Amino acid sequence: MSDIVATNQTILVVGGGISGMTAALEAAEVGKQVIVIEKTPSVGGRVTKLYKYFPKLCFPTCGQEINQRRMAANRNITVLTMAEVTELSGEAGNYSATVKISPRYVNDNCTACGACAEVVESEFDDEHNYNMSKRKGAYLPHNLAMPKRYVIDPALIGTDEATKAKEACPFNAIDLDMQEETIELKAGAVVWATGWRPFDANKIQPYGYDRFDNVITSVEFERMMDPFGPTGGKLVRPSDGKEAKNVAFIQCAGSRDRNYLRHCSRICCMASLKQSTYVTEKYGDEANVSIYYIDIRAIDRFEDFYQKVQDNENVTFIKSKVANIVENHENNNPVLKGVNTEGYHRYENEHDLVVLAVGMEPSVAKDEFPIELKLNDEGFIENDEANGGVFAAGCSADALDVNRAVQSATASALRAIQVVNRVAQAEG
Amino acid sequence: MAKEYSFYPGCSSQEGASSSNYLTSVQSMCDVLDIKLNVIPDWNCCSASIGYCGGGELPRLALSARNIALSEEHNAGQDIVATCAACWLATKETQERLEDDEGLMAETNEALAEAGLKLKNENKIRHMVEVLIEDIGYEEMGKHVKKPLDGIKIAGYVGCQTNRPFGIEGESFENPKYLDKFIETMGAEPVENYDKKVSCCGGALAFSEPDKSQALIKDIIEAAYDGGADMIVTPCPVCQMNVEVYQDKINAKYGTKFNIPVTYYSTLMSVAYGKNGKESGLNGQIIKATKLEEIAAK
Amino acid sequence: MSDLNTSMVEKYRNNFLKEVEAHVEEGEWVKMCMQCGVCSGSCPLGPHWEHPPQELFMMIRAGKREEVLSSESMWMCTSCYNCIVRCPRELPITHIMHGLAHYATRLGIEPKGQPTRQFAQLFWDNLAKNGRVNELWLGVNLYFMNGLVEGIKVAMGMAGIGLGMLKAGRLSLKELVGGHTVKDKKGFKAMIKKAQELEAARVDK
Amino acid sequence: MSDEMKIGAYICKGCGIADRLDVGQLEMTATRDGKAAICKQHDFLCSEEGVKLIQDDIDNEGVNRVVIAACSRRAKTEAFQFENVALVRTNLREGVIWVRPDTDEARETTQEMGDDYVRMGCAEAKYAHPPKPSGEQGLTRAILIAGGGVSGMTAALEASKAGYKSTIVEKSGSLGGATAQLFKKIPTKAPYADPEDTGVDEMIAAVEADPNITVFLNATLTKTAGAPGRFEADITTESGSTETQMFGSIVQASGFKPFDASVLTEFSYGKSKDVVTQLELEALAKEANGGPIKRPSDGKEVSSVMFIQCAGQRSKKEGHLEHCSGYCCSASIKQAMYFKDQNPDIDTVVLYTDLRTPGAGGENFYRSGQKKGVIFTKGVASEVVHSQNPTVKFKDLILDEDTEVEVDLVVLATGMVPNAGSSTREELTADENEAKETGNEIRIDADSILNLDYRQGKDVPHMANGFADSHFICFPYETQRTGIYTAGPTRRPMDVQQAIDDATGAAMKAINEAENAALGRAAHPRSGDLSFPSFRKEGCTQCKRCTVECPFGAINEDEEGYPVYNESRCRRCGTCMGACPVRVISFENYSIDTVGQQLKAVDIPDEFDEKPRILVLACENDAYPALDMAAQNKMEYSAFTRIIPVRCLGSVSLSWITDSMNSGFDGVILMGCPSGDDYQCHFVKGSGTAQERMGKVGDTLESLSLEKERVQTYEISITDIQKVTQIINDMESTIEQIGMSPFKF
Repeated sequence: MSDIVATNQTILVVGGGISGMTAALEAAEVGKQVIVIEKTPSVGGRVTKLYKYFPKLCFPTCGQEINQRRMAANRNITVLTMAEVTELSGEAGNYSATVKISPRYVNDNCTACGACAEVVESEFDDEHNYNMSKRKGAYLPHNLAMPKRYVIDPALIGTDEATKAKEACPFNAIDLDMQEETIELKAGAVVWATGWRPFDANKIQPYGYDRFDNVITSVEFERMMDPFGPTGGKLVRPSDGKEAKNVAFIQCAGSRDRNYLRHCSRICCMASLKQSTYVTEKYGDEANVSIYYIDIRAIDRFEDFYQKVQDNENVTFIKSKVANIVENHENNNPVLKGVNTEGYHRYENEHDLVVLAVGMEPSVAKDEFPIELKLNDEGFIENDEANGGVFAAGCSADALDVNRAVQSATASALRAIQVVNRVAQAEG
Repeated sequence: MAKEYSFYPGCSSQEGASSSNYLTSVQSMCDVLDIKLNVIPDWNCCSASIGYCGGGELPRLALSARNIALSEEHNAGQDIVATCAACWLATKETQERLEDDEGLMAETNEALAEAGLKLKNENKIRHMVEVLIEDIGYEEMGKHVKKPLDGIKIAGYVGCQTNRPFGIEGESFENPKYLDKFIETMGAEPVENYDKKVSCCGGALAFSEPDKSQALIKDIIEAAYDGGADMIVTPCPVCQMNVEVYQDKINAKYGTKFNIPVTYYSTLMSVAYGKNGKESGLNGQIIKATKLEEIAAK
Repeated sequence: MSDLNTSMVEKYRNNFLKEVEAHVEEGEWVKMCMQCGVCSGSCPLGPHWEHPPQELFMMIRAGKREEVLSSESMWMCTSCYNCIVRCPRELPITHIMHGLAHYATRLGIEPKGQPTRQFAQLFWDNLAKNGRVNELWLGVNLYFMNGLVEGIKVAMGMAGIGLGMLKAGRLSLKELVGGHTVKDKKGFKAMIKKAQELEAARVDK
Repeated sequence: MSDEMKIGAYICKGCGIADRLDVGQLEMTATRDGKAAICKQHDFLCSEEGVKLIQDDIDNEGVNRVVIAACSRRAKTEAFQFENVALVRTNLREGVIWVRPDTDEARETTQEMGDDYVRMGCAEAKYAHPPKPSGEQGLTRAILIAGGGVSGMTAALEASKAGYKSTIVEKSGSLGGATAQLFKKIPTKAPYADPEDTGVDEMIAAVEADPNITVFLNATLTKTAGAPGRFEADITTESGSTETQMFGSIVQASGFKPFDASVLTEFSYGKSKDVVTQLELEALAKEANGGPIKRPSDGKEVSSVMFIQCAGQRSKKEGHLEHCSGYCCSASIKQAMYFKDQNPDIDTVVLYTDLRTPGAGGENFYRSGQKKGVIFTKGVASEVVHSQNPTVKFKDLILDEDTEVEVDLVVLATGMVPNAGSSTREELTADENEAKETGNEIRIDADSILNLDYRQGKDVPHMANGFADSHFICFPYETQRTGIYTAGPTRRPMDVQQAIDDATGAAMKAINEAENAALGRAAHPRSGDLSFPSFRKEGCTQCKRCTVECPFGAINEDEEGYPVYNESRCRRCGTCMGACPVRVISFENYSIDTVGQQLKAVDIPDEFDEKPRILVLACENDAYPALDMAAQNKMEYSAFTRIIPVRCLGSVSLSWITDSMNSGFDGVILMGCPSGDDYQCHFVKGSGTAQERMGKVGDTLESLSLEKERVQTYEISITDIQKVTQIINDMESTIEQIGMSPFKF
């Protein structure tokens, strides 16, 4: 890794999700040197875990394929995976970053032939499926992973299996002695694109995510649709594998709530509308979807999509924040209690499965940034001069949908370019 | 050295009052745990959550303010501890409200001045359960167990006001676990996933709206039976009374055959700590806690 | 209509929300409700509320003064605090319900025969007398609040419970005479009186 | 390329290839059938050593056509990058050994697959040329900005900060656009509690002081010709004088038009002066300037006001807008604050059905409005009755009752109508293309913004609800006109702050395109591609199919009706190539021959060998990756399959289908992206166009007396990993049923 060249005309992109990738590509394609720091073993971030995008219902991997092709073809971009910025200091035009790189135990020789995985038996929770399924200890994070290189789970190190994996590799790609590395990088500007994480549904106690099998989160539900996901593309409920036809979506699960996230996470209404189509598509007339909401926030052309879902007789909208969920002990059905406030109707509705439309919180907690940044109360980075040459992209800047995140990232690329162009000019 | 607290017993724990047996067991428990309770001299009623018809905001705040002021005067520097949920809640709420509102604080002090008191509002207001968890700790609580409550299955009924809106630090409003941990620590078995753990028993409305409240109480008892409970344990005097005393009425009305003892956590602890039935307040049971009596008699 | 009520109607004419903000405990929170209904769904006596909290808030905003203040709904509050902890907007709903009930009482337009209203008043009167609650008298008064005949019936119905409590030492006939009291009754009463005066000066003007 | 063609074929033995295939045999195939001048094997071709082996041959042996017979073209792309050669990837790993069982009986057919792919690779190499820029591209870094509102000014200022010059062409007499009409704007910074100054004056001052920015006021674009890197714009001012300037790229920030509220007769708009739109209220607020706002009818200070949200929006009624303008909820909160901040006793009610204030700032602002005493009522207004004071009749949805309220002033939250110029809605069907030629097309008549001198219309094509948006979630700036990026409310309804962010991004895209066009590099999605289409004029029949079907309007026509390719307007999809009936259009490394010769290179066994051949033409963006991923998951498919990736299904020439039939293929499968309203084709309508064309294949098959089942077209998404293998295997069964093709020689 010592061969990475970084100067104060380099743009450091922290986070390799769709926002980071976009910012990196825009800058690199106009000739800027870009280094992308990605925490996980592959780029793509949250969108790789989405099955479809709203409102087009197209597939995120489709755009990822294009972006990854652009990245692979661009020599101005260096991607460091399993890497984190631990320290960042300096000012616009002159930053230095300390980057910690965790060992992947697999080097560039890897051809992704899969020979290592064939000999490894141990299984671990699969992060790509929000731990709903298992993956092997030698694994490719997902079908479209970039870099297309296997990873050896650190838990395997020191075991016989690790040795077996190493021996199985014909290309000497497995290096069990790989160590954590810390490197220093210079940069002129930083694009902060660490994105979001789903709000911890365990905290929403009235809904019993921690107590009831058939209460799941929207991000988990999304994984179920993937034919390569934890249920092989089946919409079934966790308690007994029964088809989930009567599905409730609870909006603002963790959002717009002083107990959890005060902000509106923007995407959840549309995500549930989208996911309602998963149910109606799978089960047709047998589908029975209820969406419990406070306000349906389907702005601009998303409204068209909302109208379309509203027109479906099998989807019901209930203006209500569900008060709490109890479980019917006999069939493990979640029972939702509350009041439809449009005209005051009390309900106790039983469903096969409940999907919590969990909110979006910044991946990096307020006090965990390696450099002082101007944040709003919600923990998103403000666009403020006080932040010098650090620019937020995507969901580091606000709760955004993919389209707006990419817009934001494109803007942040220009802001970073402005800084490094100034440096270039000053240095002649 | 004994841990000292300024103690606010509250009306229901007075001699001959509805939860006098609670106080008995608390005293036995504290005795074992080396907790010294210094009663606030001349404390008054907090008006619980039902004084609001006749009492306006300020008069009600003045009630608790007087208790806090007396504590500050006589038990200076000591945390105020209450065993009754309503007492704890009303006092703590008063403290918060007065902290947030300078106008109310000034008016309250004006009223207190009539009784020759002044409020500084600086002491912590705590529930006995908090003292046990935070100052004593489960480990220490467990060390003193002489007669583990083997073979008793208990539904930990937390109820409302010990749980909301303040609750116990680190516990959730919907599924607090501390009471179950108490039960376990004393060697008994808690009912897992007790559905009605934090449901309302009707509180004061058990008096004014008996039918509506008894319907709630019925569910609480039923869920305990469903969980296989031999008895119910609670940290709240109102919960204890409501759940225990109306069982006959409920049986008459719903055809149920409820006869489940309802005790306090302190009753369990006192018995487990080797105190006898009387010291543990077992004679205060209307529905006898026979399993505890057997152990206490051993 | 009580004088106080008349004067409040005059003063606020069409703006009940402002009246509530000015005179009801925690009333300034009413405007913050976003009509999610989690309070209404969380109430243990929910089905017995003609107008659940969130609807009362909307009614206040819509100026439905009489309907709100004379409603039995807020007297259904058991003070379980479920609504408060679940409210996404931090509204102290329990207190607002108490506040509305108290304000209605103050104006003299509360539902008079409402049992909880009766009991709550008895409770206050009981504690205000000696500084501590006399459970026996509270019970006796409660049973007889609807008159002697009705009272005897209720008391007979509750006799078993009373007896049980007596036997368990949790009800004392000593309370009939004397009973528990604060020592500084004079100071206590002066304090309450002062608090009432201060509040009246603020609320009733 | 005039240099002598020299093919070097390199066969990788790694990843099990050598275990499963007879590599010696492959080498022989490459040299004997493929005419590779050099053929080498390597154990680990993507290693430094393997790559060096190839590079050495390029440097020392004059190899200029490189065939890498190893893994998929989607694997190890970083390793196999060579300058100045035509590169072909022959897919032995994902394409052969990973989709076939490792059994003795499968060995023969698997080897045949490998041999065929080697032949195909060499054939492709033979006809491919290393792409290089045409030399027609220009380098103009200046950016043309249409519109001098906040979006346009932001684009100019942000570009300037990066060192780029720009020219703003503003139709009106002043900068500032709609924002200049606002009293305040929705807050943009924590705590998002109060309206903020618009900052528009400061922005105008900054623009005026910036030497990188030229401003034309009272000016329009009367003609925009050329292509990215060399746009030529005629800027005509009110006086009639025209100036022509060169630009590298364009930002269209033409904003919005206020919704015409006069259709809202039920709300007495036009009848009552005290029923105003949000924009009209801004004028009243500006006039009041922090003092009491007076109503228009009698100048009375407003003491009560009701905001009716979604007025004429979210509605399918005639003349209404179907979309939600997104910003109006926040705008009403802001405007209610104009009243509340001045006098808290003023009654302000916002009547809404869904309060839409997304994001961190939005919810804070909503709460702040409530805190200030703005009342929010969930309800639907049915009527505003006009008398001395307007009375709003509405249904309160919470209290479930019909009610009414008399107020001093009613504000209608009407939405944004995009100002996106004229549009010709392009239809996908060939029939409608014909209709177009007869002048029967569907037009939105409006003054053009850009007056593009393009074959396919004067402005950027409109998308949903008339906005000049991108259709792609992941690529929000990709309009259907290369090098022209829309920003602000012309693209999507948005507030001031969003427009600022949006315009910054659009400036980035404009800079990116100006720089890349100059280098001859393609824009999205084949970013960086240096190949471009050219045509053999001698063979061209001037049929105009290419100019009509180009999804990006890249191709113009000269006076004689010959196509004029504008290299940097081209996205390199090849739809023109697929459209051309006389096969005269080609790219250096992608042509009728590079594909046609591949399918001809496939060895077709005798009819009685019972080894059918299935040709799959797979879109490289979605279907091919799906096939790859199927292989990655070791999902098997028929050994008789020969797959050729295509840039887009739109580039598929019918001649490839007839050629494959003629050469004895038993079945052909075309895999393209889903088309229709929610199309997923990266080239907009390539797949749709191809499907139309394939509709006519039936006739061809009939004339050859072949069953129509032999050619099938599928819409494949990148996630259809299981489906692709199923389709292939189904074709094998179909062939089993209908029998082998008789065209085997």
